[in-house]
Order: sequence, then C-alpha cells, then structure tokens
Amino acid sequence: MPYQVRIEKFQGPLEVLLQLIEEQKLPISEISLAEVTQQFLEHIKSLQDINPELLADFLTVASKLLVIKSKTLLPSLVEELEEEEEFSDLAYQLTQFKKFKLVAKYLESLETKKHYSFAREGWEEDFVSFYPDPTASIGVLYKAMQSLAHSLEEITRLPKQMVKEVISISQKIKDLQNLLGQKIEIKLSEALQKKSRTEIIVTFLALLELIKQRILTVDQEMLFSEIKIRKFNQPVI
Amino acid sequence: MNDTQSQIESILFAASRPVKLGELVKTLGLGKTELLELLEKIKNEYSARGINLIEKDERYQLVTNPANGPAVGNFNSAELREKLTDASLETLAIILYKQPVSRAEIEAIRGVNSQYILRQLLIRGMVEKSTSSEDSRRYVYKTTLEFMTHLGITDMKNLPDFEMLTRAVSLPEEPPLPGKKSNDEELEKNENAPASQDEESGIKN
Amino acid sequence: MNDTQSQIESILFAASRPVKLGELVKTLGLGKTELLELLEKIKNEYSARGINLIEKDERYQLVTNPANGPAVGNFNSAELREKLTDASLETLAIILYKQPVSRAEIEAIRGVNSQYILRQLLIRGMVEKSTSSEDSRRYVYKTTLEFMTHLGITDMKNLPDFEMLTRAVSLPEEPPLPGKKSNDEELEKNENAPASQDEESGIKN
Repeated sequence: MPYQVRIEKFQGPLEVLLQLIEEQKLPISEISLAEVTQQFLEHIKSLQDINPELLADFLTVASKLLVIKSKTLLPSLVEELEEEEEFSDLAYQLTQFKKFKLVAKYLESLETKKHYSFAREGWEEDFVSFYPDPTASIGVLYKAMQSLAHSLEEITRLPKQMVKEVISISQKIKDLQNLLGQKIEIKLSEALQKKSRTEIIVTFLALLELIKQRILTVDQEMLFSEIKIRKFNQPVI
Repeated sequence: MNDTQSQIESILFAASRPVKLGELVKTLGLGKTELLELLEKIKNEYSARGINLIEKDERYQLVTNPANGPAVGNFNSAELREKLTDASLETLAIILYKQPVSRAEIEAIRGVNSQYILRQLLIRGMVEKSTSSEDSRRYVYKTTLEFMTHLGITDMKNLPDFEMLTRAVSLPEEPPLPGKKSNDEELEKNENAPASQDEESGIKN
Repeated sequence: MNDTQSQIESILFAASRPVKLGELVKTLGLGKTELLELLEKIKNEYSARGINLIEKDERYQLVTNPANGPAVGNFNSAELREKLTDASLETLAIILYKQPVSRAEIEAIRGVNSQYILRQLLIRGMVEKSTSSEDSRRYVYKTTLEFMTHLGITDMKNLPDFEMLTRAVSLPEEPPLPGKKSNDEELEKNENAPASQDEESGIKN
C-alpha cells in the first residue's frame, strides 16, 4: 500500500480513544477516560517501532489519560503535573474532536452526491502573447531555485531530528528495569530527575506498564510522601 | 441589462479562473461597493441556471451548477474525481468552521501531526495557506473555491451552522440524550435550512 | 427553469469548445427537435447578457458578448502586464531547470496546487505544454524558445549550479513511514521498498 493511503487510514490517538469509549457505550467523561486507559496503553504497545512523530502524539494523550487515572492514587504527583492546564482538558478535547468528525461526515455526505461544479476547461489560445516579466531574470530564477532547494532540505531533515528526541517505550522499560536491578528500590523523583517533558511522559508510561505486568510495584507510605518503586514480590525494606 | 454587469459576466467567463475583486476594480474603473452590488445581482440571476457564480474571500469564478454534476461528468467522461480520505475530510471540517486557522490549532483538535495531510490538501487546491493578518510570521489555512466546486457548495452562507450540525455531540460529563434523531436526518434538513439562518452561521468571512 | 436546459448550459460552459448537436443527443438522451428548441431558448435568454450562445453547422458554443471585447481586452492585457509573484517565479524556475516537467511533479515539489500559475505562464508565452514523449496521456511543461532567447540561454546546462540544483530540487522524500525506523538508511531504502514490506507496518487498515 502506498505511503499516502497508509497515513490517511492511520488512526490517530483521539480516534482510537473515541473508539474505545464508544465500543463500551460510555459518554465522554473523565470517568470513562480512566476506564479505557489500560486499553489505550495496550494499543500503544501494539504500535511497536511506530514513527517517532506519531508516537509522540500517542504519548501526549497517554500522559493525559494516566494523570486522570492516577488522580485518586497519587494526588501529590498529579498536583505537580496539573500545573500544566492541558492535562485536564482531555474530555473537552475529545468532545471537540467528535464534533468535527460529525462535520467531516456531513462533508462526506455532500461529496457522495457527486454534485461537482466544473470550471471552464479551456482558455482561448489566441490569448497567448509573449510578454515575459522583466524581473524574471536568470538571477531571480536562480535564487528561487536555491530557496526551494533549501526548504526541501528542511522538510526531510525535520523528522530525522525527531528520532533523536523521542525514546522508545521499550528502551525506557529496559532502562527502568536496569535501574531497579542495581538499586532494588528507587524513588519516583529520582526516575524523573533532570528529564525533559517527553522523557517524563515516557517514564511514567513505562512505569505503569511495568506495574501492570506485575514487574514493579509502587508504594506511598502516606499522602504527599515520596513514591517508591520496587520490584514486585520484594520485601519492603 | 446594465452594460457593466454584462462586462463583468464577459470577463469572468473569459478568464476561466478565479478573478479577484481588485482586478475588476482596476479593469472597469469602478468602486468596490458598486461592483459588489452587481456581482450579487449576477449571482442571484444565475443561481437557478446551468452556470453559477461562486465567491470566496473576494475571489469570483463562474462554474457549472452542481446539480448538473452527473450530466457534465458524463459529457467529459475523462474527468474522474478522487474521493477525499477520512483524514482529509476531518482536516477540511476543522478548516471550514475555524478559518482562518493555524496548523497548531488544527493539530490541537485532531491530536495528530497534520503536516502531511495539509500538504495533500494544498496540492489538491482544497485549501490555501496565507500569512495571518494579525501576525505576518504566522501561517493560516482557509478553504478555497476549489473546495466549493468539489462539494457542490454554491454559497458559503448556505452551509449549516456549526452548532446545529454538531448538536448530536453532548457536552463532556453529560450522557447522550435519548430519542435523538439520527445524524443523517439532521444533515438532510440542514441543507435546506432557510436563508434567514445564514446570519447565525459559524462561518467567518 | 427546465432541468435539461440547465444541463445544456452546464455542458456548453464546461466544454469550452464547439459542441455538436449529436454529442448533446448522446449525453442527454433526448431528441434533436427537443434539444434545438431548448438551444434556441438559451440563445434568446442570453442574447443581452455577457455570455452568448453561437451556432455554426449544428455546433454550439458559449462565447463572450462581442460588445464587451474592449473590456475583456483590457482585462487580458492587465493580466499580461502583472508582475510575477514569488509563487509564479518559483514555478517558472522549476520549469526552467527541470524541463520537461509534469504538473504533478511541479506541485509535489512546491507542495501547493499550481494550476492557475501554470496557466498564467502559458498565456504569457514563457512556458509551453506538450505531451510527454514517454506517456502520451501526460502533459509536460517546458520554457519556450522565445523565453530562452530572452534570457540569453542556449544550453540549459549553463544555468547557474545546474547539476546541484536539479538534484536538490526534486520530489521530497516520503516522510518516515509508520512502523519503520526513520534513520537515514531507511529513508533511502523506503523509496524502493517492495510492497510486501507494507504489511509489517503498524498501521491498521
């Protein structure tokens, strides 16, 4: 299948999320978002080696979901993350998205009617007369080509940079496991130390994944205290 | 019929491309107000004919009446139109009701990088990119006359109001209303919405 | 107005060439007598307008009202004198360096629909359209001999940085594919990737 067809049939994160919610006949709300979080993460897992640009889009949504889900579990952490407004507006974003999907459906219904308008194809051949623009000199056209070459280079360079910036989930899971192998127990604040926003999201996501797979477990001795991560089935020290 | 009106018709016909209001001002030496009046008159007089006058952002073009799409399609049988993909329709829907709109705004709604789809729509001529009137460093997207001809829209004012079109989607935290009519029915109705509703339309001009 | 009459108007408008009565008979599935009546009606209704219907040897064509010749002439000469925009110069540059080049290639390189710019360059005699030597259904664009003489170019290869720029300005590489690593090597490979690899992608169909 050509690239174009694939990218256009590709389901973005909101599309996937909306489907998960609608499959269970749930309304769009924070509660239902929390309910489908696990399935959403599983979907991401199935997207192994997805291109980093798209992965980043999925991770952004995943991070919002995780914040919603962990609101009750980890209040102190959520407070920190919630300083960024955008974490809390996923339900609104999804509603907007759904509205525009409805508009898209309307546009599709128009297109299906095949009520195309046509412009006049031709133009009178005798209109043609040699009338070049004096500014269109070799120098000007040369410059136009140079700037085209430059912008085309930019287009191809951009995605390559993205690769370096985004770490794959699987790599992050390995890193966390290694870290725990050495230390038995680490503090969440350590795991998130000096990390970029993207890395925090990935770490958080990886963490949840590991907990789900019963590789790790988290402890919080009391409200607002440090969250400790340790291997499952390992006695608390 | 007024001579100037006849001249405008001839120019639009001969041009066979979108003509800017400014070009008519220059060629005919008339003021914008006067020309706009005549253009409106032409639009109305032709609305029920085989040729229609369509407008977007002060650009005018004569095209065939969309109702005759199948007949014209039969005549120049070579012309096959590629259908828009779901991703394209979704992106167009956002641009249509939010225009002029930046790529960042589009991506905030779609939740995915939309560079590629926008490029496809630009190449197809369904949308155009221009610098924002508020900030010249910012690019914004708008729908085009080509978009109208592809979907058989003869007047942007006839498009249904956004709120009406999306009523079926309830606000977050609210369960969907029971006993709602199906979307299809709603859509059919909207198309024939009376002209008086146009003023309320969500379309920015 | 009668639906068939509207359809005839649309067909004649879109055709932009003389249309034989027989062609209308075939497309619309109507008898000659009925069509002739409708054509006569159209001719009368349009006679005072900016667009007229003319007939010669049972061939019908919509044309501009001859009385508006001067206005149309003014419009056309204004179009000829207009300064080329950056977009037009960019298109012209691509044709100059990459000729012969198809519209699809030009649009893929520019990332934007170029239909009307190409038309403008054609009208001004700077470029010409011909059928591709490789595929007769495909049109390709070239600069005209007159324009080359005007620029003082006898050999394209003498254009500044010809080799480098024709290589650099080519169809952009496909963006990294979902389901594939997008390092440099992969990008090179993707272009010639066999179709069978596609199934491995992370994309759902």
